[in-house]
Amino acid sequence: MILITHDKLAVEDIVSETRGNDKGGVVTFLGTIRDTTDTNRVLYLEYEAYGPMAEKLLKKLVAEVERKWPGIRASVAHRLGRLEIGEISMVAVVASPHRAEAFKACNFIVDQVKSDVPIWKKEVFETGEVWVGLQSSSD
Amino acid sequence: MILITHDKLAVEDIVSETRGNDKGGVVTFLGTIRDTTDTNRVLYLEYEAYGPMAEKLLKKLVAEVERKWPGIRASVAHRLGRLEIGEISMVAVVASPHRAEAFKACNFIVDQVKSDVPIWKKEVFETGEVWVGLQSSSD
Amino acid sequence: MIVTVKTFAALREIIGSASVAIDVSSDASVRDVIKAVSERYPGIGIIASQIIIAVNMEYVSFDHPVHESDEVALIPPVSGGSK
Amino acid sequence: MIVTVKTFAALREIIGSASVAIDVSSDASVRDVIKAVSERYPGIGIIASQIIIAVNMEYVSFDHPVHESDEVALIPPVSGGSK
Repeated sequence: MILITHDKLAVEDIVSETRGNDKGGVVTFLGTIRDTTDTNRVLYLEYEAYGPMAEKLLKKLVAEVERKWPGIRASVAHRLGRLEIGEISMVAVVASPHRAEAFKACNFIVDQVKSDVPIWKKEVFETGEVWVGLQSSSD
Repeated sequence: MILITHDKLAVEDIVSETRGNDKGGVVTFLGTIRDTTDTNRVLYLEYEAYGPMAEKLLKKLVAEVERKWPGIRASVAHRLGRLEIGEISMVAVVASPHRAEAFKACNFIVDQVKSDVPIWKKEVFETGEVWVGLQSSSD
Repeated sequence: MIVTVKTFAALREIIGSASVAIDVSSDASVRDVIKAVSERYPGIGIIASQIIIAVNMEYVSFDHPVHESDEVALIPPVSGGSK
Repeated sequence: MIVTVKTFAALREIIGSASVAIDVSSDASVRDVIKAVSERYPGIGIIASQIIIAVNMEYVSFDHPVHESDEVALIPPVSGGSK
């Protein structure tokens, strides 16, 4: 399953939907909001997406993973809007008959989401804010 | 934290205890009971441990992981007794400032638990039962 | 022709709108769209060089043609997921 | 001397008890304990060659000495965790 939502991510439900009695290993990744970036104290984060395209790419990614590692079932969910420190921004779940592949496939999903999917993150600090990934003239 | 128990494993609680606002990535592994081994239909499993030594080795393992990957926090829990199909036999959680290390450390824990810790699993089939890991004269 | 272009994140904030109508020639490519947006909104400055474009929800090269009915989106560097 | 030996899993089932008292010489090693258990419980058969021993909750080599007060455990191949 894939999900892009402004609501809190229901981790247990996503894991339950992905698991199965033929899969002995389940690897779950949670991305959570850290209280600092480098040494800057974070107040909160804002996530924004090009919704329909992000959904399309996540579906494609899950299909690719399930084809690359046969027997696997995968899910990805990403939250949008304002997220507070400690909240969960993304969930990736891979259920697999074999655990080594579950780790690889879940890591692959997380890498791809970060590099490919049109979702943006703004970090808001006490002293200002920054859209992550954008290079400024001072970089 | 480490835990060896006959009770159901409370995954959410173990994850919550391991997370922290300074850790941006949390990788969780669930080992679950499969309905088949090779092509044999499994009825249920029995787990048994040398409890005090298993606890000692799990504590040592968590300490080793936290030393090997600084900044990481890790937890391992293993259930004992009779487990039905689909139930969770083990939980390993790694929370880390950096996600690549979280996957590596969690995979490492799962490998070590399987190879080192005095816990045993008996698979019960319709046609008989077997202690996993033991080589029979027919192997 | 008039092409409606979606904007996101830093780009949306600077431009002040989630979509803008841009006038380009009927044989315009993706490169021409980025150029026209940069000229109209000089404030996007250095961001312009970091944009890629999706046409009908596919990433395309700068030479890709653009048509009036296309869904065109300006994609600044993405940063979803987790570090 | 009498050494009390813990047994687990397949070994416990065949021996029919979670611990057995074994009589070995006072300079016995881990190897001697396994030998004595194998002689008293021939039913453990091929499992004997797969056993390792923990003394006071540490895995030790077959040459490791055993004392009367030690906590000695016969460890058949472990299989916890997940495949």
